[in-house]
Amino acid sequence: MWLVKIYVTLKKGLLDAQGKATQNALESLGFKEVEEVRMGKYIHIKMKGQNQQMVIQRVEEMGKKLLANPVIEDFTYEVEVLK
Amino acid sequence: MWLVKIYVTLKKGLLDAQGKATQNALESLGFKEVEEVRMGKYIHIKMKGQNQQMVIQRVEEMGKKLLANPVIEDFTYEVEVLK
Amino acid sequence: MKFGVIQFPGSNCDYDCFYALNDVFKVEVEYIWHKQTDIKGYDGIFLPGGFTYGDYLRVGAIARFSPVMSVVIDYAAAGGLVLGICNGFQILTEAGLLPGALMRNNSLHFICKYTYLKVENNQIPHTYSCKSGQVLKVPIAHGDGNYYIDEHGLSLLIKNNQIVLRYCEENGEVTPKANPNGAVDNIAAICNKEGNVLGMMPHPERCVEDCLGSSDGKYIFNSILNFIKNSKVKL
Amino acid sequence: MKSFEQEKFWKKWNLTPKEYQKIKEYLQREPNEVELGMYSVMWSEHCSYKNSKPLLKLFPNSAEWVLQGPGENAGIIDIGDDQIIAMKIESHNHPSAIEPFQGAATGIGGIVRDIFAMGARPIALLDSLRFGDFNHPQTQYLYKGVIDGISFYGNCIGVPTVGGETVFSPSYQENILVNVMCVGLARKNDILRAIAKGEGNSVILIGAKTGRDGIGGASFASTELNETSDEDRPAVQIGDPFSEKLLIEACLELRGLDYVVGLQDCGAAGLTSSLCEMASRGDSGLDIELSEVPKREEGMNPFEIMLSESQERMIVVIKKGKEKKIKNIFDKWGLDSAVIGKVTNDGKFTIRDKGEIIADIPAKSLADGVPVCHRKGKRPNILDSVNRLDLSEISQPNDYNQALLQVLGSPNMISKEQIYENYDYMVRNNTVLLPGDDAAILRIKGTKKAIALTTDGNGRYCYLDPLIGGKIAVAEAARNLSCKGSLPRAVTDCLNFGNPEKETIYWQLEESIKGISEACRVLQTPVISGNVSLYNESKGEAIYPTPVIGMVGIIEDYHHICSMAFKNHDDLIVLLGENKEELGGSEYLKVIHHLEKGMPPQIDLLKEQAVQKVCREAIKKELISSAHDCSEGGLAIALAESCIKGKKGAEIDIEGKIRNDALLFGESQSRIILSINPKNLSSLQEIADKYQVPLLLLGYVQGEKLKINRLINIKVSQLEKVWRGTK
Ligand SMILES: Nc1ncnc2c1ncn2[C@@H]1O[C@H](COP(=O)(O)OP(=O)(O)O)[C@@H](O)[C@H]1O
Ligand SMILES: [Mg+2]
Repeated sequence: MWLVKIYVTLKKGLLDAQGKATQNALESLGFKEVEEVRMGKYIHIKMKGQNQQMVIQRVEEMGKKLLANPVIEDFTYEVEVLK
Repeated sequence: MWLVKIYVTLKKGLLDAQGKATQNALESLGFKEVEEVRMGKYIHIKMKGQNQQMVIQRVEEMGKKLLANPVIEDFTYEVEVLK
Repeated sequence: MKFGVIQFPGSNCDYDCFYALNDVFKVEVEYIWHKQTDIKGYDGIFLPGGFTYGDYLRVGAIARFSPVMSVVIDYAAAGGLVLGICNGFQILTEAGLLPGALMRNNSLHFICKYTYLKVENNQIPHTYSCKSGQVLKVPIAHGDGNYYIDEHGLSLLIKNNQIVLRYCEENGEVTPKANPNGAVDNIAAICNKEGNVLGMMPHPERCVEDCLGSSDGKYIFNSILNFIKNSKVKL
Repeated sequence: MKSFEQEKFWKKWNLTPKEYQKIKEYLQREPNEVELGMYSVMWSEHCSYKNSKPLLKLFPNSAEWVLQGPGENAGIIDIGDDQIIAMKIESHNHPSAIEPFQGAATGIGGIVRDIFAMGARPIALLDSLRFGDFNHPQTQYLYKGVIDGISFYGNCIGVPTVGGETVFSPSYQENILVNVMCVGLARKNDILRAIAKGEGNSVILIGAKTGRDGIGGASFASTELNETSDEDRPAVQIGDPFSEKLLIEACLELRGLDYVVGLQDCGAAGLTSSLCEMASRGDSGLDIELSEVPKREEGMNPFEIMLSESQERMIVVIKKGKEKKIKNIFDKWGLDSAVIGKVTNDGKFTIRDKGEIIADIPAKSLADGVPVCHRKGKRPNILDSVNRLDLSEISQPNDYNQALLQVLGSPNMISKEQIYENYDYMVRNNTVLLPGDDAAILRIKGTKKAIALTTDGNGRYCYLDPLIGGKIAVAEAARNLSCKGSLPRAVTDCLNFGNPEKETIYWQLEESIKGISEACRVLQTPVISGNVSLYNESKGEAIYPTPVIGMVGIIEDYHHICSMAFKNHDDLIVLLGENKEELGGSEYLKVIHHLEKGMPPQIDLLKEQAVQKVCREAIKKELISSAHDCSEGGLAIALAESCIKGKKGAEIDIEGKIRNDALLFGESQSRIILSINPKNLSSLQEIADKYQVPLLLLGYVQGEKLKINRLINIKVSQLEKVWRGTK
């Protein structure tokens, strides 16, 4: 079994209104040291797969097909073995 | 400057309707090997801080105060140096 | 004349579209279940508003893979008339039938209110009976209506005359203040290059009777009906 | 030894010795832990009404048009043409205080299930909200969370949120109130009941899977909020509006099927409550097998399964042999359905785990057997000083323009557009009068009819005098409906109070209920459903006693409605009713003088009724252009609102027999401001004379300013800026 952590983030250059709002909220709570906040999705998947390469291939497919919208989002991931 | 990656996830045992819907969608797209999907938030923060320990302390505070609601969410994070 | 209104799990304006067509405009209309894969015999297909799959993951992302969508894609390719309203618009962009994407409103809030729309293109079936530059009073109700497209994409939209409606002031002026959600270039509706597929965030089906505060939605419906009546081409 | 152990048990479960004794009597033995837990939640105030039951009996709840009074998931009235309206209000105060977004969201989910459990399609939601001091950071967080939660859930399920109220007062700082009301529409024959009967019939659990969330929520809602409440946190549930939407559609397909016996939602106390109530209503028993319950998690124990408050679940009882048909309906909508047991005729609620009996309780004892507490109330002494208000000690403002802007711009008076714009208030194409007026109006398609809806309640009035406060809540709700042209028909009430075990709180509860009852009798609006939320206290401080009245009215022809906006220049502005020198409990006193003192305004229910009759008749005869009731903020605020809405000025000249501040800002009851074409005045006068209602000429719709007696002279555009909070 594999554990895949997928991060979906807004493409660079797109206004991240949610990140901006969170940054303002942090600032008004006194966290003045915060310089930038960006918000994205964290998708945590447990899946079967014969080997790491196959898993990666499948995750790439999932990302492109469904998990991220390439017009506005990028995705990255990490793969770990799970016993 | 520091880069902090924060992951906010629903507490175990709580209904994760988003994760469930995404899992069903993946399954009907043919990704039958997926056994579990959980959805969370990924927050990417750039901030100033004197040393790692201080940064960690502040991130803990932010998490508790604003970024996650401890009633229903857990959060974890990773801290890296940025030049 | 016969229309189809698709029912996805979580659609909630399906009923309102049906009502407008059936009760107000008195034309034949049927619901099309999302698992159906035969949509022949319709003069137009409506993708209604709502929260398909709860808007989970991303608006329109899951509904886009409903069995019915593969035939909607074929239907559109064959020149069939398609109108996606609100969530329907979001599904059409996810399905690649329309360019761009719909992001969270820049206020981060759901917004329900009347808006004014300027008709920028009256050369397509959906705005066929509108005057160019006409101002329509039509409500919006969405959390993700912030239309995004990159600069290159925008220049193509402009070049091909694909921007159909823009948010404007009551007097027709297109201003930043009239933009309710942050949409690029105040875009409220776009069509495909061929002009047979329209996606719009505002809800024309909610304003087809005077008692509801506006009946300007009639312009959209009448356009479609008149166009079909006059073109007599059956798909 | 043994008895010591048991004591620990019942204490842990918030049961009293007397209640524990009673349980042993019912069972003729000692209860086991699962049984004790079930009694504990079912006998909590939230589920059993043990403290409030004797008082609720005071409510009038029948009339020719009432088809279902209290006792089912919602009340029902007949609106003619073979159609009915179902309605109910419910509180979700405690969960919202702890997790505002999910608390409010699941509050919507719960009340909507109560409506479609009756076989009615939910057609409208209203939310009545109370928060702490507007400027407190905690308030901002809670307020945003609650509104986002309602918006998230209500919009997704496609039920328009068309009305409500929002009040800020330090009294609710630690105990916010989130009351939500739902209204449904059905044909008479479609009405379903929450009943289990017919030996051998099948019990089916439908909708979401059962998880560990929300265990003990009902008993949690029946205790005070205190420091240790943090440990109760898992009692909050997560809502899934998408599943709810599917559940609505699937359950509405059950209407008209002759093999459906009963339908019930799973609310507070989960399966325990829904099942034993269904059995109790049908004088039946149930035999339930827990291993058949679809679960979200592994290893849930029987106790957790029985008490889980997982959302978006319903129970349906059907005739034996029709299980497959039900399954097909739910499969179509992608929802789970599982046969979990059958109806018996021994009156016992029997629960098994893989065959082994783990609880065996007389169903009626659980549902209705709680020993009722008959308490005595006592008027709080502090009212002696609180009620004293010497107007000679209250200085009048030097600058009335400033005073008006200050009151108009205060958090309780400003436009609530920023709230209701978050709600889809139009979906389903029925909302003919949008939020922002005295009441929302929804047409009934296929007829000329419409219904008008409102919620009202003033905690400050009730604090100062709960009897009068209770009456005013009903009178004001009815007035809001009447001045839109609708005939008030029925009430659903939500009683938000502190700890009833305290004599003074009990007194507040009793007095309020008496006031509500009297007003409902006079105004002919029976109470057909409701909800009680007690223990709204923290650190020993109770909230203001806050009964909230939800009311529905009928309009025979939706063309005969009237909004509050001034429509035409040169229309006359007239007042129905009388201005009195009453400043006690007013918004003016609070905002300008920082006082919450005195007696609330007096109310004469017969005069109230007469005023409302005049208004309804005038609207029906199409005599008037606008109508707006005079309530919080008084005459000046009501005039300002009609000006702003109509984008027109007004010139007002009133003979001042009373203090200027009382004239402008006093909150005397039974007043409605009308604007009318001068040619219709004599007809209006006739109607007013017929009901002996004073009619006072105030002035004209004119110009671009609001001018009152040389006291007020402000541009409407400036009023609007302040009122919209955009200044
Ligand atoms: N304040 C009240 N006034 C009138 N009826 C009430 C009141 N409180 C509760 N009821 C009635 O008691 C019954 C049980 O209420 P409740 O437990 O809140 O309903 P549910 O089980 O559907 O959540 C309902 O029929 C309700 O209408
Ligand atoms: Mg119920």
